[in-house]
This record gives sequence, C-alpha cells and structure tokens, in this order.
Amino acid sequence: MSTDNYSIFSVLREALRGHTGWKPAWRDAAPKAAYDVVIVGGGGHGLAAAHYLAKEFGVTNVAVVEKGWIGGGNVGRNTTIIRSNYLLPGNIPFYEHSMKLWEGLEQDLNYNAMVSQRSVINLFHSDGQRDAYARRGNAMRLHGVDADLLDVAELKRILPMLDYENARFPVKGALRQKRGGTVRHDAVAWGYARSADGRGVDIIQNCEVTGFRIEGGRILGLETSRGFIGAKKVALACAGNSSRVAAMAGMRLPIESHVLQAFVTEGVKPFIDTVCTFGAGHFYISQSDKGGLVFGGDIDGYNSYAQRGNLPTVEDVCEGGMALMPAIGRVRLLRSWGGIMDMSMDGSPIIDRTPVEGLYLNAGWCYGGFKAVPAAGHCLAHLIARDEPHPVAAAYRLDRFATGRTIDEKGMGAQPNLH
Amino acid sequence: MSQSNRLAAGGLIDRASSIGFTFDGRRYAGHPGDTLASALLANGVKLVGRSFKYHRPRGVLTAGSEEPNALVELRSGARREPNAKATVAELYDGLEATSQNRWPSLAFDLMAVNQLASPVFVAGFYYKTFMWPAKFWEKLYEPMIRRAAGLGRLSGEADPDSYEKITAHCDVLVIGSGPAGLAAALAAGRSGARVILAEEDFALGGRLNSDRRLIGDKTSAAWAAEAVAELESLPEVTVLRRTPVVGVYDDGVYAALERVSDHMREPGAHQPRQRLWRIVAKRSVLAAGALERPIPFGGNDTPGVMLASAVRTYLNRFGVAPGKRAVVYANNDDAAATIADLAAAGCEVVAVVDARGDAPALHAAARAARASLVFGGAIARAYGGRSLKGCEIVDGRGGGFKVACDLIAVSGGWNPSIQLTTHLSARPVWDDRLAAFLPGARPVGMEVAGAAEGAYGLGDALAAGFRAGAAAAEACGFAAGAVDVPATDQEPGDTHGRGPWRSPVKRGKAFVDFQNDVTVSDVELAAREGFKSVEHLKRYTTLGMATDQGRTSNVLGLALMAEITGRSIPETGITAARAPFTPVAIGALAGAHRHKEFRPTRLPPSHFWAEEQGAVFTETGQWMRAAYFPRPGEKDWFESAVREVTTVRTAVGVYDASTLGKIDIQGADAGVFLDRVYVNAFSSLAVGKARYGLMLREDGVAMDDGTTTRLGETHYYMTTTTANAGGVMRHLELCKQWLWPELDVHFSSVTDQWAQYAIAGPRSREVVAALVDEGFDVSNEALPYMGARELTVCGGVKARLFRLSFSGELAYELAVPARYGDAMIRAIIKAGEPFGICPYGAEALAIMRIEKGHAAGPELNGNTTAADLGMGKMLSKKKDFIGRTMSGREAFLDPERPSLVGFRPVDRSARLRSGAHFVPRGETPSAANDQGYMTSTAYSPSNGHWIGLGFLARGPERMGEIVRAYDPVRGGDVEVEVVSPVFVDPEGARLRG
Amino acid sequence: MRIACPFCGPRGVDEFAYLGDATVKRPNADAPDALPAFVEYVYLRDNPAGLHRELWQHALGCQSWLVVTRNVRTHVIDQVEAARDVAAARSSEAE
Amino acid sequence: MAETLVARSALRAHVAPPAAPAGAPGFTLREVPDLTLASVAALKGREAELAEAVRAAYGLDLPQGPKRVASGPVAFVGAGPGKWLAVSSAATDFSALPAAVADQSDGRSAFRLAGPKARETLATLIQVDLHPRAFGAGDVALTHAASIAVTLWQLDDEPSYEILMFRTYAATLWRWIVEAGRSRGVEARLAG
Ligand SMILES: Cc1cc2nc3c(=O)[nH]c(=O)nc-3n(C[C@H](O)[C@H](O)[C@H](O)COP(=O)(O)OP(=O)(O)OC[C@H]3O[C@@H](n4cnc5c(N)ncnc54)[C@H](O)[C@@H]3O)c2cc1C
Ligand SMILES: NC(=O)c1ccc[n+]([C@@H]2O[C@H](COP(=O)([O-])OP(=O)(O)OC[C@H]3O[C@@H](n4cnc5c(N)ncnc54)[C@H](O)[C@@H]3O)[C@@H](O)[C@H]2O)c1
Ligand SMILES: Cc1cc2nc3c(=O)[nH]c(=O)nc-3n(C[C@H](O)[C@H](O)[C@H](O)COP(=O)(O)O)c2cc1C
Ligand SMILES: [Zn+2]
Repeated sequence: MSTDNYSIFSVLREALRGHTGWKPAWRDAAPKAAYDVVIVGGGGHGLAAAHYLAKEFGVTNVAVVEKGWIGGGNVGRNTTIIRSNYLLPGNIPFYEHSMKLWEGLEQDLNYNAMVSQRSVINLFHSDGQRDAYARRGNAMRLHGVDADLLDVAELKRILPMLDYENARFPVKGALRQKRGGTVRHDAVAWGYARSADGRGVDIIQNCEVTGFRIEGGRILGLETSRGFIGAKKVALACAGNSSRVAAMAGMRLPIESHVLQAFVTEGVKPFIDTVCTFGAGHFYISQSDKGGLVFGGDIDGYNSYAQRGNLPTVEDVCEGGMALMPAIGRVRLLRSWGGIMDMSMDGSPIIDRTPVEGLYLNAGWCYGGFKAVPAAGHCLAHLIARDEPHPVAAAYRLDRFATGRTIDEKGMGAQPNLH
Repeated sequence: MSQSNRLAAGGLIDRASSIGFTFDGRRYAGHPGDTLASALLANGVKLVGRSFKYHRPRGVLTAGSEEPNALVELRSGARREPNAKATVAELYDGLEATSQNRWPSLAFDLMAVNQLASPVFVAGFYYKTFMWPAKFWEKLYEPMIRRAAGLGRLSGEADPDSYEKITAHCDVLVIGSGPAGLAAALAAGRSGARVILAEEDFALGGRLNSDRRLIGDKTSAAWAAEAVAELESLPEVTVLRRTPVVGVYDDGVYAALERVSDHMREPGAHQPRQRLWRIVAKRSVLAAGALERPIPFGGNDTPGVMLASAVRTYLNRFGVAPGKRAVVYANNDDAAATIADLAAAGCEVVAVVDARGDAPALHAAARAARASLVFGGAIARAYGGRSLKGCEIVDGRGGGFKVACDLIAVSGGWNPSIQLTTHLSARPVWDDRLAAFLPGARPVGMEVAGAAEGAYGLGDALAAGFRAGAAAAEACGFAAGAVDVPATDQEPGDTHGRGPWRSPVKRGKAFVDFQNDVTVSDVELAAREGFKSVEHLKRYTTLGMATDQGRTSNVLGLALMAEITGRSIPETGITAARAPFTPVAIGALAGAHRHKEFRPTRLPPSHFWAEEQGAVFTETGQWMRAAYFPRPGEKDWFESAVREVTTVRTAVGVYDASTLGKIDIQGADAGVFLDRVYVNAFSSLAVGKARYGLMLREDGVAMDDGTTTRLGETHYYMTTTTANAGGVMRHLELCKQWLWPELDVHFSSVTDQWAQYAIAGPRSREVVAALVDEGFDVSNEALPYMGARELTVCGGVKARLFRLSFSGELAYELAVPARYGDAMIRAIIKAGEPFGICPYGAEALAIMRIEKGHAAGPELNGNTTAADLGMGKMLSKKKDFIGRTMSGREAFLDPERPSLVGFRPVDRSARLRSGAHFVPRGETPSAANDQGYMTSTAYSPSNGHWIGLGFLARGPERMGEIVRAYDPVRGGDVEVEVVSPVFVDPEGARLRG
Repeated sequence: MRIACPFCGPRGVDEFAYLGDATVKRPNADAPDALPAFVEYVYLRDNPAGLHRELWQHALGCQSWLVVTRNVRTHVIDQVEAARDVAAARSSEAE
Repeated sequence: MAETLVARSALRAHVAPPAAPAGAPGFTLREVPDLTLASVAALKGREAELAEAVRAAYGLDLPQGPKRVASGPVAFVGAGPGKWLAVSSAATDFSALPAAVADQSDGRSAFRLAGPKARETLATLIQVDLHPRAFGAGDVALTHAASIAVTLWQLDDEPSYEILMFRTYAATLWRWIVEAGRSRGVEARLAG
C-alpha cells in the first residue's frame, strides 16, 4: 500500500513501518512523443504553471522539461522573501495575487512549504526616503494591500539589534508589510511538482532544450537532449537563461543575465524574526527555520552565466550587515552562492505571447521572481490556456519598451545592473 | 584536576606550563599547544555537545576544522561566539567554553525526547505535516521549530572587537603546510619568488605532526620545524599561521582569514581580532591534504567513536590518549599506524575489525598489538549513550560478539580536500582506484599537490610539493634549482578504502552526517521518495549543510545513494563546494568600516564653522549638510527653518551650496558637446552667462539638471545635483570617449575645488558689494540675472560670482577656492550683519525651492520626463541630443500622464505630506481612482500655509479643482486645490531686481 | 575578477563601473526609422553565454572607458581596449 | 572693504587626535600643505605642442603612463591617457600651458606617509601592489583607499609616499590611516 496524502496521520502510520510505504514525490518521467503543452524550465514558475494548467484549466497533457534536476535553478537558491509591497500600478495587483495564492498554498498543494508571514520591514534613513516609502505604502493601501509606517520607537521593539545610536546613516523608521515573509524555497518546487505530477503532468529531468521546430511562424515542438518532443504550445520559464533559449527561436530580449549572490551563516538560536532590508547599504536579512541567517545585497553588476560572484560584493554585503547589525560580527558565514537572473531593462517581468505562434514567454524576473511563483504560474497557465493575459499580469507585455510603458520601480532606466 | 588521559611524554605541547580553562563552568587544566578538544580529552571529558535535531550526546570525532560534533560556545558576554569547533579552538589561559543546544544541561538534555519521536522526525517530515490549521504555522509550529533548531546563541550585543583587511600580492601562494605545502613553499621560496604560505592550523606541518614518520633521519615533526625555520628566514616568504584560505575568486584572487587574536583572552591593544587577507597570486599550490571518512554503523555517534587518523593526532601531537581500550574498524591499511601508535602509547587495542578480507598490513599490526582480528567483519552497533561502553562486532560468517571499549577508531578511506579547486565551478572527477574525488579542471594558475590530489604517500607528497612549488616559481620567471627529495620511511600499504561504505548490519541509527543527524535510513528514504539526485538528497535530508559542510559526510552520502540506486558514483555525482572553505565571522568580512566609518563622510568647507554655530546636520549621500541653524528658544527644526526662510525673503541669508557637483569643461567642441547632452542649447550661450539645463537619459527620462555657465569661448562650468554628481561625470566621459571621440572636450571635477555660497535675499547685493574688491561692479546692469563673472574678493582672493537663484530672491552664488571656504562664510556673515543676515540650511532651501516650484530629487525620480516636469518646451527641435528620439514614444505623449502642478490645502491650516496620493474629490480611494502623488511639501512662510508639488493626471488642465491628498499610512486625508507650482513671485520680478 | 586597464594595469573589479553591451551602436536620430532603431539600441540585447564585448569604466582610477572582451561563463577576460580607440576605429570603418 | 581671508586645511580639528607611538615610529603621517595642483588635458591635435611647452617651461618630458617626473618644485603625474596632474610645491601658474587646465590646488588634499610601516598600513586601505619589485619611486597609482578615490605616488625608497584625495574626503581618510596605523606605530601630526 502506498501513502498518498500527506498528514500527521500518514506520517505516524509510516513511522510504524519504517517509512517504507512512501511513493516518489513525483515520477521521473521519460518524454512522450508529443504534448499539448510543454513548459521549458523546472523551476518555480514552470512547475507552478503546470500545476495550475492541470488544476485550474484542465490541461493535463503537459510536460515540464528541465535541463538538470528540478529546483536547481533560482527557485532553489534564492533568499525566500515574499512580499507584495510594490510601488507601481502595473506590479501591485500581480504580486498581491501571488500573496493570496501563497496564503492558501499548503492546502492547495497538500505540501507544507512553510509559508511564514513574519513581515517584511524596509528601513529608511532620511525624510526623503520616508516620503518615498509613504508613497509606496499608500499605493499599496489603494490596492487593498496591507502596509504601515513604523517609527523608531516601534522599530526598536521589533528589531532591537539594529544600530540606532552610532550609525553612519541613522535609522529613522520603516515601511512594513506584515503579510510579507518567507517560504521554504525548495519545498515550493517539490510541492508544485508533486501536485502537477499527481494530476498527470510529466516532469522530465535531465532534458535540455536545444532548439525549436517552428514552421510558418508556428511552434511545432522542441529539440532536446532526449530527442524531439512535439508540442502544440510551448512556454519558456527558464529564468536566467531566457535569452539563450529565446535565441533558439530567433528572438532578442530586453534582458541581460546577471549573477546575484546570497549567503547563509551557521545556525544560531532565534535572533531575528522578520525580514529586514537596509535602505542605506546593500543588505537584507532573515533567519531560516534551521537557524541560519540568510542574507544578501546587490547583484555583482556584470553579465554572467557562472552562478558565482566575486569577493568585493561579499565584502560589501557584509559591511552593510555590520553597519546595520553590529551584533552579527561573531556569527560565521557558512556558505555563499550565486544564481543567474534575467535582469530586464526596466526591472520588471514579461509574461506574454511572442511573435512565434504558440510560443509563450515568462521571463525577466530579476531578483524578485520567487515571490511571484504562484501568480506567475497561474498567469502563465491562463495565458497558455486562454491565449490572453490574465488581468493582473496585463502590464507585463513585450511591447512596453517600444511604447514607453515600462514599469521601472527603481527609476534606473535601461540599465539592468542598477535595478 | 588531573589530566587523566594525558600521556606521560610526547606531543607538541608545552608541558612546562599549565593553563586553566572552564567547560560548562568546571575548571580543567591543559597546556599551551592544546586545542580545547585535546585538553578536554586529556581531562577525560568525552561528552562535549548535543546534535542538532535529536539532541544526541556527542563527542569529538576529528582533530580539525571538519569537526561535526564538538561545537561549543566560546567566551561570554558580548564576545560570546556560538558554534566554535573545539578541535580548532586553541587553548589559552582562562578560556571559557559552554556546551550548546541543550537544556537544562549537557548531561541531562530534556530535548533528547526528540529521540523518542525520531521515527516520526525522519528526513522531510516537515513537508508532510504542520499544515492544519493554516494559522498555526506562524503562531505555534514555526516558533517551536525555530527554538529547537539553531545551535549556539548570539550575544545580541554589538561585537566589541575590531577587524582589519589587508591586500597582499605574491608570485606563489601555498595553501596548507603539510609535507606537500612545506616542500612547495621551500622550492618556490628558495628561488627568490614572493611566496605566501597560509596554514589554517596554529602549528605548521599538517600530518607531519600527527603521524610518527621519518624524513631522512629526522622525525617528521622535526623536519617540519626545520622547514618552517628556513622559510621564515627567507625575506620574500610570508608564513601565515591560523590562516585558512577560504575562497578562490576570478583571476588569482584568494581570500584568507587570519585569526590574529583568537588564541588570546582578548585582542591586544589596537590589534584586530581577525584579519581578512585578499591575496592576489600569480600562481598557487593547493596542498590542503586529505580527510579521513568514517564508516557508518549503529550508534556510530556515541562519544568515543573517532576517526583513526584523529586518534593518531591526539596521541602524537597532543600527547593524549583518547581512550584506554580501543577497537579499530577499517576498510583499508591506514589504520595500521593507528593500531601501532595506540599500542606504543600504552593503550589496549582489544579488537581490529577489517571490513575487507584478510589484509596483511592490518593483520601484522593487530598481531603486534595483541589485538584480536576480525576480517570481513563489521561493527554492528556501539553502545554506551553519553560515553562509549562497548560495541557488538560481527564477523564475516555471521557470528557476533560484544567487546567492552571506550574508543572506536574508524578508518574508511580518504577524501582529498579539493574544495578550493571547485570554487570557480570546476567539477571534481571520481577516481576508482583511489576511491576518491580528485580535482577536475583547476582554477587558472593553481596546481594541486600531495594528498589533495591523491598522492597519499609521504614521499610522494614531498616530491609533488617540491615539483609544484618549483613549477609555480618558474612560471613567474624565477629559476628554481633542483632539489633532493629527502628519503622517507616505509609507506603504509593500500590506504584507499574502496568500501564497504557502511556496516552491513542495520541496528540503531547509523549516522552519515553527524551534525545534521542524517542517517543511512534517511538516505534510503530520500531515494525511495525520488530525491535521487545528490543535490535533491542534500536539500531533502540536509546532508552536508551543517557548519562542517559535510566534509566528513558528503562523499559517503553520495556513495550510499549510488549503492541504493544501483548507479555508479560518477553517475550519481557530487554536490558543489562553495566559499568559504571554513566558516568566517561576518565581522571579518566587513572589516574596519563600521558605525560612523561605514562610509566616508564628505564635509563641505563650511562644516567646522557650521558646527560652531550649532547647526543640525543631515546625511545626503556621503555628505553632511547643515539642515538648519537653531537659535535659542526655537523648539524644533520647523521654527528654525521658517525663521531662516523669512530672513531670506525679507533680508538676506547664506547657504553653503558647495555640495553641488561642479565640472570644468574645456575644449574647442565644448559647446557642441553640451548641445548633445542637454535638451537645450549651450553653444549659443554668451560668454559670461549662465543657463539652466536639463539632461535626459537615452530612454527620454530626466536624468539631472543644473546651471551651466560659459566662462570663455571654449570654457564652461557645469553644476549638477549633489546626488548625481558622480553619475553625470561618468555619463559625460562615456559620451566623450565612446559616443563622440572626435570631439575636443575635457572635463575636470572641481566640486571640491570651489566653496560656493548662495547669498540670497533682497539685501544680498549689498552684502556682495561689501565683499568684492574695488573696481568690480555688481549692479543689476553690470551683473544681470543669469550673469557670471570672475573677480576677486576680500583683498585679492580669486572668485567667481554668479547671479543665480534657487530661492527665487535676488541672489548670487559666490565661489572661492575651498581653502578660503571657512573664512569666506565668516566674512559673508560679518558683511551681512548690518543687513540682518542669517545662515540657512537644507530645510529652508527646500521650502524656498518648493515655493518657487523648482523640481529637485523627489521630482527627478527616474520616471519623469521633461514634459512631466513642465519643461517639455525646452526640448530643442534643432538638434539631436541624448534622449530626444525616445521622448517621442507613445506613452510619453499620453495626455493622461501625471504632470507637475502645485497644491494648497482647502483648509489652510491643514498639513500636507509628500507621498500622499491624489484621489478625485468624493470618490472612494482605490487603485482605479489613483491619479498621482505628492512629491514635495513644505510650510510656506510666504503664504502662511502648507504647499505642495506633485504629479497629477492632466494636472495643468485642472487648475482650481479640488482633489483629495490621501495618505492612509500616516492617517492623512486632506482636500487640496490644484494650483500653479510657483507660489512666490510668479513673474520672477524679485530675482531679476 | 581583475581587469587590466591599459593605462593603470590590472586592478580589482571593485574599481570599475559596468555599463554593458559594447556591440550596440547609437543610431542616427535623423533616419526615418529612428524610433524603432533606438528602441532596439536601448533595450534589446544578445546576452550570449560566451564571449561578450562590454563597456566598463575605470571609475576609481583613470576614468577611461574600456571595451572588455570577457567570457561570461568563466569570467576569463580575453582583451581590454580603450573605448575611445574602439570607437574611433569603428567610425573610420563606417566611413 | 572686507578683511582678508585666511586659508584653512580641510583637516582643521575634528580629525583623530595626534597619535604618537611609545617607541620609534613605524611611520609618520603629515599633511602636505600648499601644493599647487592643476589638471592638464591635451587638446585635440595639440598633444605635441603641450609636450614641448612642458619641456620648455620645466625641463620635463610628460610621462606616458602612471608615472611621476619631477624637476625642482614641479612635477607632472600621469593621470590617464592624455591627462596629467601638474604639481608644484611652490606657487606656480600652469594656466598658460596650451591645454585644458583646471586649477585643483584646493580640490585635493595631500598627505605624506614615510617609514618602514607605511607600506603595510597602506595595504590595509589600498589594493595596489606596493612591493618594491612592483612599485618604486616615481610610480603612480590612480586607485582608491577603501572606496575613496586617491592618487598615490612613491617619492623615495625610505619608503615615503604622497597620497592625494578630494579635499572633502580628507578628514575621513586621515582618520582611517591613523586607525590602521595605530598597531603599526603611526606618528601623526597636523601641519602647523
Ligand atoms: C541569490 C538570489 C536571491 C533571490 N532572492 C529572492 C527573494 O528573496 N525573493 C524573490 O522573490 N526572488 C528572489 N530571487 C529571484 C528568484 O529566485 C527568481 O526570480 C525565480 O526563482 C525565477 O523563477 P524560477 O523559479 O522559475 O526560476 P529557476 O528555478 O531558475 O527555473 C528555471 C529553470 O529553467 C531551466 N532551464 C534553463 N534553460 C533550460 C533549457 N535549455 N532546457 C531546459 N531547462 C532549462 C533551469 O535549469 C532552471 O531549473 C533571488 C534570486 C537569486 C539568484
Ligand atoms: N596513509 C594515507 O593513506 C594517507 C592519506 C592522506 C594523507 N596522508 C599523509 O598526510 C600527508 C599528506 O601531505 P599533505 O601535505 O598533502 O597534507 P597534510 O594533511 O599533511 O597537510 C595539509 C595542511 O593543509 C592545511 N589546510 C587544509 N586546507 C587549508 C586551507 N584551506 N587553508 C589553509 N590551510 C589548509 C591543513 O590544516 C594541513 O595542515 C602525508 O604525510 C601523507 O603520508 C596519508
Ligand atoms: C534560504 C536558503 C538557506 C540555506 N541554508 C543553507 C544551510 O543551512 N546550509 C548550507 O550548507 N547551505 C544552505 N543554503 C545554500 C545551499 O546549500 C546552496 O548553496 C544553494 O542552494 C545554491 O546551490 P549551489 O551552491 O549548489 O549552487 C541555503 C540556501 C538557501 C536559498
Ligand atoms: Zn585606469
């Protein structure tokens, strides 16, 4: 007998027989000759799209092809922050949609991804920054999203370990989104994979897409390291590699690939129970359930496909950390790593059709696409199934660069390394 | 305090002096040269920690930085340091160590009940449970899990110690000081090359100090000491002790961490605790050695189970017997030395279990030690709880027996320490003969020598070291002479440990990853559930993710996965190692720049004077700017700023504008160049005149603004905003060097050269007249609005005088060389006294520019166009300029775009706030009704009420309309009237007067 | 990563500011298809996973803008040229 | 007429108090006051004319690269392709050179570090190789000291160095050098 549903009861039952009854969380499928839909990329977005295609849109003849092992891309190497505290109207409804999906995720998937709404706190250090955060908080409230401004007294209660007295850039308050927080990143990939698999989706690992078969402007299928796979529709969800895969279909994208490093310390007892970002340095931090302080900063700043960064960024991030929280001086950095991200020209993503009929694009998530996983999967599924954009993702069009309707949260212009 | 397990003689410790330390409050004694682990073992202390998940009692497994078990909190108070490895913590007098992750005490840890639930707590169980009810996760389950997880505690106080960084360049960096490393450093050092030898340990010599070997006629430890002495005598060789190399970066950049003061109670005066070395090396030799791997069996984590090579280290280097009755369990010949060393130290070897068949080397060693020998056997289970009492041994034919013992020495073969070869993404290669992963592609410039590349023999390690060191030096252009590799004694036999990978008997928990409590059955479960990729195995079970990064467990884990899934080891693969090689304190990576010194502080020339005046400062980027100058009786910034504004509007004030970016531009094509970077024309500007200019980015969005003055036919003086000065300079250089290299134009940043003061107010001309030297006319005719001239002030100091106004008053900007900046502001104040002058700060300036509707940072926010700012008409149609074409995009011409207008509260006593959004009057606030936002607000003394600037959809068409300024995050909701953004002197009569 | 500035010699990457793709060329604003050409120039990138020619400035050094040819998979730098020289050569080719 | 203006150093007070080691100093740190400085850029097509003018006026060949050449009080420091910093310890007017010349006498502050520990102290702030095999008297580095842009050159083999930074950073850099120098026996005094 096998155990399908996850619950404390099934765990107890299995405990009595040495956990020998568990089935694989997902089948290690081999490619079939053809599918209705093939999704390229077994990251968060691709797997979520497969889940929603099957569950919400009844499309189950679907394959997700992944060049390595699922979850090995950015979904497995990000700093796990989820939030919907955006400024611009093109973004807020989308990320709020995602937040709502996170809020019901475990029940939807029957998988505990440890969605933890422990709040996201963005510090400000000047009156100008406070006003900019107020503008953002107000924009969120207009969209029905929670946001509040904290003064220093409140902050000291929540984050007593910040340097309030002796800081080069004194902390003057913060914007908080209480519903923001973290999610156990790997579990997101595994949970969506298990759910999609359970609904009939084939998850095909170690299968790299190497080309497309396009005739008369229409997609027919894809060439892979495991042979040709026919497909009526193909969607790209290959964060970090979007340009390379799109180039196989003859497209140039408004995207550069950049490396972002992240860091984790040795485990320590609970130290900080929110997500906190430092507006005057390049630093943000939270603590994982295992006790590691998970932190990061800016991207290294140059094009890279190497999944690793260089020392100056490591130093810069740690300097920011010590400037903000001088109590972390004696915690040891355990591991650092990098992920390759699609840095788009305005810092915002693309979910759209492409000039090739039947080929859909989900790309440009920069360093913020983890929080987007549920909504991006849902909206991509919607686009594939209905051939029209989901209303909350309507701004994420490819033509916005030509029309000037870019969505530039940071106001940095067409320079990806500054977003 | 008896050191019950200290041997009578031997070891690299200073027996002449005795030092005291405490562990969990109890006092013990050890010797200089001990680690905390060796000293604890010498005192017979075996239980030193509790494991992460099950809180199982743990002892010392290794003698190095790969230690998974013996983690403690070191020191106390603000210096408390969690998760310190007892095996690398150097003993000093007064050392304080506390066990961690236990409650209430190490011996009686209530959390050990977790063990009872361990059948439930298997790998991945979290993902299957804790889902109901959803709300309970944050409230109940997660806090509970978080409290139980983590290891040691942070003090919560600011780290009181200091850190330093240093950069060093060398020809050859040698990593590790075992025989291979010492030989490499000698070969390179003798050639005259610049050599850095970095060793993690405080003692140099690696295994030379742990094993009883002979090199020539010397003991291996003596040979090491001599080699070190020679290296230290070479002028171009730097020997860094206590300095692990922790990271390899592109182009020969290495990070190393020197633990300068960790072996002392606290750092000496002005000494850092640790120093981060950035080493730029032309070549490197990795001689990091190899680590022994354990063989899992039931209860293999019982305190008293130790790696066989670590047993030798404790015996030989520290003069400590880690046990008195030992069982040796091995799958290779290396344990022979452990058997011999135990016997030589007077310890009883009760049994030798060779997992292979009968192998002569172990056979002989066992016989010599009078130990019973079991071949083809295994340890079925160890028992004893908090300290090892014995084990059950099975032989190859199914028989089994129990033996009492207090030490099990395990030897499962070797893992070369190749982590540093993979930091630049190279994949290691499996070698079947050695049963080990060896370095794949090396980082450019790196050679690997000795046990790190699988040369396990001492003679081979020495030879490889000399060869690699010489080759590295030669690659840097030095001639390395021939060396005689010294002869060594007999090498052990086959030490490769090709399996078995685990005890075949499944009894109790057999740990693979000790620190994260990952057992053999967890690996099996992962395989069963489809987590077969090593990376999935790692993430699902957390194997290899603890503070030891799986240095004793990774290879074992994947070998087991290979076995379970019937794949080969290369097919199964290995997880990637990442920097740092060994964990590094964040304080060290941050270095000296903390607190107020986090970033440089730029001080304008009037800073010291402003301090004397009691100014309150504000950080603007790196600058400190005076925000306002409080006077006695003023109760807050508001009163001071309002008074300053009133003084400027009615009399005269002075402001230090030196923080503005200033760029000197010269060259025959300077005018043409400016025409291309500004939207408006500058080649047509008359000499002696200034003009306001707006720059766009190429995408058509406003980038920066400022005034530029033509000082001569081919000479301009540009000012930029304070925040964008660097960015504008970079942009100009790009335009010049990359876009239009044919133009003759040159820039020099003169921001710091000139102290520039705005003197503003109806009496400003009189003040200026009092300062300029005789013969210079500052009348309206001689120096009209937007005029500029070079002159002298105060008796011959060269100066530039501009008739510019940001405040909207009659105003001047007076620039003098910065060295006179301090004296100049004093002179201005003095000259202005008769006219009632006051200094004003950034707050008053902000009020006045808002009163005049001048755009600044909040308006130039990276998303606004010239048209949004009301400057659409400035865009020249006669020439191309950066941003021109893209300004014509559809969305930029959209009439619905919010554009800049002014606002005043309908209820004139109401306060306005920047960041409020505009909602039509009478409508419910919603996303659909969001029509723009307030960018800047101020209380306007001239108007007697608050005023604001902001972007409103179709704003300029809506003059007089009333809208809501909605500010829910601050509880604000104010009705405001749309008005012109110019609130003071709209005709500009004052500034032209 | 270290970049060999032709004027200053090899320096750490922290001294340099990055701009990106050096293969795009500012279009002629007076051409009839100027707008689409500018959209392409400002926004579209090849973004190859191999050799990449890119603009860097030695910002904390001599201020030279450089064209660096770098393998973005390995970070190995093949060539560093002064941007002004590349630009001059490019415009003389175009003539 | 207003009183005459007094020139003041950017270091006036407020920098770390003078540091004096117990024994012989590891190195000394001093401000170099009253340098005349000018940035000099060759105009297009007039490079040779500039070189000739410098030769004629000061007897110096303009260095091509990061080098410093000196004669009497005057020195020329390579500051980038076609760019130099003209330096003089005496009052010197560089404005007549046929070039784009901008006075920088007040734009930069300068310190001198001299003594056996100067190099090691600098290595905690500057990442350029200052080993005698790589950097000697007459060599120049345009670089940064922990993010502050600096121009550094070596004067002699004592070794002594001069380091220039934008004037508004002087107080910070002074503090940082003194701080790094404390364990290395810095003897730091302000001029005057
Ligand atoms: C260090 C770091 C920190 C981050 N922190 C956060 C954060 O805190 N919050 C947040 O919201 N976001 C964060 N992000 C961003 C976020 O991780 C990504 O935007 C998001 O995960 C991208 O979507 P994905 O999960 O689908 O991508 P991925 O997991 O990268 O999935 C893409 C998949 O496509 C596969 N693929 C590529 N090419 C091919 C091919 N030719 N054939 C087959 N398969 C292919 C890849 O192997 C990969 O598995 C961070 C990113 C990084 C690197
Ligand atoms: N019998 C066997 O099978 C066997 C196996 C392995 C090693 N050995 C013995 O070990 C020795 C091997 O010599 P070797 O020189 O290759 O290794 P070694 O183990 O003697 O020395 C390696 C040294 O490198 C240091 N180190 C490791 N990583 C470092 C880092 N990142 N930064 C700084 N220091 C670091 C270690 O602390 C150690 O001192 C020989 O004596 C050999 O006989 C024997
Ligand atoms: C949120 C988060 C927490 C992590 N915690 C740990 C940890 O406790 N121990 C560890 O070794 N690695 C940890 N990692 C890092 C992973 O080991 C790994 O480096 C990362 O997933 C990238 O994969 P790669 O290094 O194999 O490229 C963590 C990663 C993330 C994203
Ligand atoms: Zn340079």
